[in-house]
Amino acid sequence: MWLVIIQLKIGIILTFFSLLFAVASLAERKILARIQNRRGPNRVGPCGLFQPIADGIKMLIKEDVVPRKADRALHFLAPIVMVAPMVLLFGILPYGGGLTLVDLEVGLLFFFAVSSVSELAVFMAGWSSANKYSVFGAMRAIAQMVSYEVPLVLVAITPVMVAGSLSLVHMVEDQAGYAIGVIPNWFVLTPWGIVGFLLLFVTSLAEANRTPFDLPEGESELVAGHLTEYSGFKYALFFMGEYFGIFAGSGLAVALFLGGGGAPLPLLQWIPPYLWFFVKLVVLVGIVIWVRASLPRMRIDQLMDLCWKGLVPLAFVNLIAAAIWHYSGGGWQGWILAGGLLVGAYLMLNRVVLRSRCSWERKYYLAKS
Amino acid sequence: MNVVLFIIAALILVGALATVCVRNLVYCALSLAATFAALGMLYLALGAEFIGWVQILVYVGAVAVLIVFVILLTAPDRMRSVGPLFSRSRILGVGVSLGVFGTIAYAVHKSGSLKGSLSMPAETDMQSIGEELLSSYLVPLEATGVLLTVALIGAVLFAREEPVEGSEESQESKD
Amino acid sequence: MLDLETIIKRVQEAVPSCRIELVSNESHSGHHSLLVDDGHAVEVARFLRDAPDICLDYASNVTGIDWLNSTVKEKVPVTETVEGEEKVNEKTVEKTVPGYLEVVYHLYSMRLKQGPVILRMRTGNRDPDVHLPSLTPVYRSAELQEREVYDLFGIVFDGHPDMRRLLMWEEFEDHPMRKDYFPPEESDESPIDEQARPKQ
Amino acid sequence: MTSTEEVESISEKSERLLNISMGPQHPSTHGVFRMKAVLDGETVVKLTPVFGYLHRNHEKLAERTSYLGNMPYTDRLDYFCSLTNNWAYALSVERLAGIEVPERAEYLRVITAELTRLQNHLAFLGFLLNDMGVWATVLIYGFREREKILDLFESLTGARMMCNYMRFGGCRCDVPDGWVEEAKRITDELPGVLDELEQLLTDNEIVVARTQGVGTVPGRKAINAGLTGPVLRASGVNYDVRKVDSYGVYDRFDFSVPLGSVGDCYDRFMLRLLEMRQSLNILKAALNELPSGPIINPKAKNRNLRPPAGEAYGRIESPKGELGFYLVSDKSGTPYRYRVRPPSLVNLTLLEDMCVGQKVADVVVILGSIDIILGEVDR
Repeated sequence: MWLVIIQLKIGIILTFFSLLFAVASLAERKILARIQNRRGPNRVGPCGLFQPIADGIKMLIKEDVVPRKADRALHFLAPIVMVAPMVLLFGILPYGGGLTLVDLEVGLLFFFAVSSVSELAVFMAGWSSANKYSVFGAMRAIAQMVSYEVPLVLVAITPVMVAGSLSLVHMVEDQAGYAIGVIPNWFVLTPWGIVGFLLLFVTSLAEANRTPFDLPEGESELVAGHLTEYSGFKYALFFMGEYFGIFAGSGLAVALFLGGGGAPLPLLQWIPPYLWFFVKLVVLVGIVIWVRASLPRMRIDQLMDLCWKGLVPLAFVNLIAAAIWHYSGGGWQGWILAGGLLVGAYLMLNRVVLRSRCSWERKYYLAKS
Repeated sequence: MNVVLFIIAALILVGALATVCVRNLVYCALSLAATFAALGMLYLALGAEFIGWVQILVYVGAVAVLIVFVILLTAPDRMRSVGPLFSRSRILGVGVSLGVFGTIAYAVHKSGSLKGSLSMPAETDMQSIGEELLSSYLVPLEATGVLLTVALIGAVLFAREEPVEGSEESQESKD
Repeated sequence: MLDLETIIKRVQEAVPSCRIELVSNESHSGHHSLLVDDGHAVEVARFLRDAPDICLDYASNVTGIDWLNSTVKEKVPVTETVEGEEKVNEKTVEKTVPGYLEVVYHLYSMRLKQGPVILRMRTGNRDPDVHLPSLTPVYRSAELQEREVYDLFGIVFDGHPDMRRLLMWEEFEDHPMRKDYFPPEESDESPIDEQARPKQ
Repeated sequence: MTSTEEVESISEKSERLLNISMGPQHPSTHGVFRMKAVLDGETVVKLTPVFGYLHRNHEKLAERTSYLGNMPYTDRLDYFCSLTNNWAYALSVERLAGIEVPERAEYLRVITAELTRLQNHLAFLGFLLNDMGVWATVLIYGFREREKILDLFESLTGARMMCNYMRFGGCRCDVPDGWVEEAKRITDELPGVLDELEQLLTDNEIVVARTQGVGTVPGRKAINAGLTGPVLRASGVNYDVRKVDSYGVYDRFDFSVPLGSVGDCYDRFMLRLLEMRQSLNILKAALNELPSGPIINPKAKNRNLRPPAGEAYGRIESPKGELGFYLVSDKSGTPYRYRVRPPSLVNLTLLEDMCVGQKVADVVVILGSIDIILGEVDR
């Protein structure tokens, strides 16, 4: 019986995320198209709704090209190593309402341990392709992922410190309830929470290689980075792995800062928590797509500057701010102290990072003759 | 339970052997990562959840990735070596590892901890690990922190081989 | 803007040993040009660029022209004695003018907003590799255009920092913009075939 | 231009250098352009441009074709700006043969050339931002406006891109009914679009970070290297052939030449935005003042044109820079020598200087900011 329930839960979760992958790949193209003032896919099925199916069939029957000089074994293994850990991550997300699969005591640790394996997959893909662009992309990807893991972990530690546990379920429970009867107790509604949430969002964009941090596969410089030599189903697997990474990252943000499955208003508590969880997750995924349509790509040195000179110090300050908030009792003193600290740190870091940049103001002359 | 342990042990052994013997540098690094992962599994199988995941996070996620990165940076051409799968000095490698293994085995055997049955470790949770770290192991923890900071600063100093001012000057003179 | 005669005078003052002459152009454009001997072309160009009142700091266009050997019919006055009377008759004589290659530089002044002053250099003949001095050390803008002239006309520019073909591939042998160039037969192998062929 | 010293230092470090070939099938080389780059990590150590993948010996073709027959070939040079190519060629032939152009035709030439400049710069903005990785968002907004201008071209000349519109001594056909009103409507709408683009792009933090201080060219060097057009003016050199030569009827319009101060990619990008405003000024005046009269000089001979022997060089300010045609006539029906002075090719002279010391990602942005078209580079 226990096994059946577990199987059922796994089935539901996997189905949901696979469906979400299909929908998101369509939605991404549709949203991108709408933002770009065009129509997007609209040929297959009503309004192009069956496009993912057509894409899937295409990917499956496409020829699998492996370059002659490629390392076949690693070239084959890389997409699997990419997808497998991402699927594992779905296991510990606290959907709430009985859908939570496992409540690991060290859930957060599990999350980072497993997701860090995908770096090896990127390396395997890049190196085995025997293509300079691929190696280059892999190098960028690893440098970027290793660097951004530092602020990511630092930010994720903040709610751990406040909730006093590494378990994601415990963290969601800590955010339950409402202040003054209406405002949810989500961490994002505290000064350190909002900073932490934004930091987490930015760093998980970088971890998932999404715009504006999509340097490893920046198509204008590196053709497609580590994916250059991938086609057909292997490419689809990579694609899926990346989407799953976005879902898992968004899920983590929901669990850590957006109150997991908690309803935003007490009135809406009759809706099951997992639905809330998924709604929040989908909203975050939508924002990720929106960002992709509107921001240019950063350069590698700027990316590293942002990480080591901006995000890491800010994450440390955020840690201190959370401690101050925690010990000041979380009232208006907390807002002033923690908020003031964070704003001051932000302004100072902004100046330090800005210092190395060129001036913003430019003068242009209009010559009459 | 024993079957799982044996599978993990086999994984560790094969991974470790491959790490030493295989000639292709990248394969070595990846087998090392596999060994680390299997080691992590061993901890998990023994009930040490925290240490198991930390092992995977630190060794697979950081150390192995760093090794791989260094390989990418330093030897882009030598990575793809042609020739036999196993290196010519495999006998030496086997000899060295046998020597090391023998020494450790002798030390363990002599320490006497293998005698008698193994007592299952006490149930550890995060709470107690945290409390221990911040109470009885506070000094070692702080010392480790200082050590890591020093290492970080050292690494930064090494990386800043060329002074930044100089490169800016040379860029200006180029114009 | 200084007229060409003044410029010639100034150039001859500055670079005394150089030969420079005016080549007139009868078309409606009235673009007359200066023919410089190749021994002093670089000095002349440098003078034209640096003299403050001439200041031709910008070489707009660099190109070659291929002049084939031509027969020119000239009317030569011949004094003939016909029936005791001396009569000056005009007689047509066919004369062969040897062909040559020519490089033309259109120089402008960006600072003074003047121009163009057209500079020409000529080779003595139409041999496969004829040499002319490169003006790239004076005008960087000639770098790619001189390479193009070398590629298409076969004029080797001495002193050019990077004298390679620009548009045709390295293995190409002829110079297609010469007037006597004819494309090889279609049966000839294209470079792609050559590359595809396994190497012996 | 690599000195031996540099070569030595390169070979010393060659252990960690990476040779990569960008192009000719690279997604952002704007055609079949190729760059052989030597990288030290992410930094460019050496960069050699390779030309000629689109070479079709346009000049040789032209020397075997009649003067008029060449006009459609000029469309294919810079296939984004066929009308300015037409004009430059027509201008050279008119100088060579001494042909006068009626006033209305001059106005039509100005109008079509400025529309061409607008649509070229709109597309340029899109491509540049694409090179920075904006996934075509700006490109498609640029193309939306460009389509309107191409519609105008279509109704005027019958073709959207290969217009083949100008003739020696005038233009091929007169404007259809309502065309001027339509053009006025489009030029009245454009400032709003430009405001929007400016708002979104010029202050965007990543755009600023990616373009400021990247690929800087000082003015003196730009002059010496023969850079022209917006690339030159971004370096602060006041040189616009429209003002200097005032060919056509440009001296009748009140417009100014925007000048940058630093000469980096940001200035080049901003200059295009500012130039579009000036083009709109010209267009507005030209459309309002469009005189009536013939559109082609009735005395001008187009077919079987045999200009007197001699040579002529005519140049105009095309959207990419100074486009010149050098013609030598030997009194026959085909030009004896026909040469295109391509702004795209000459503007690439400094490519290596701009790129060395920058990151790989900057190479793409620098190339994008020069705005080349391979049809013109390789001819």
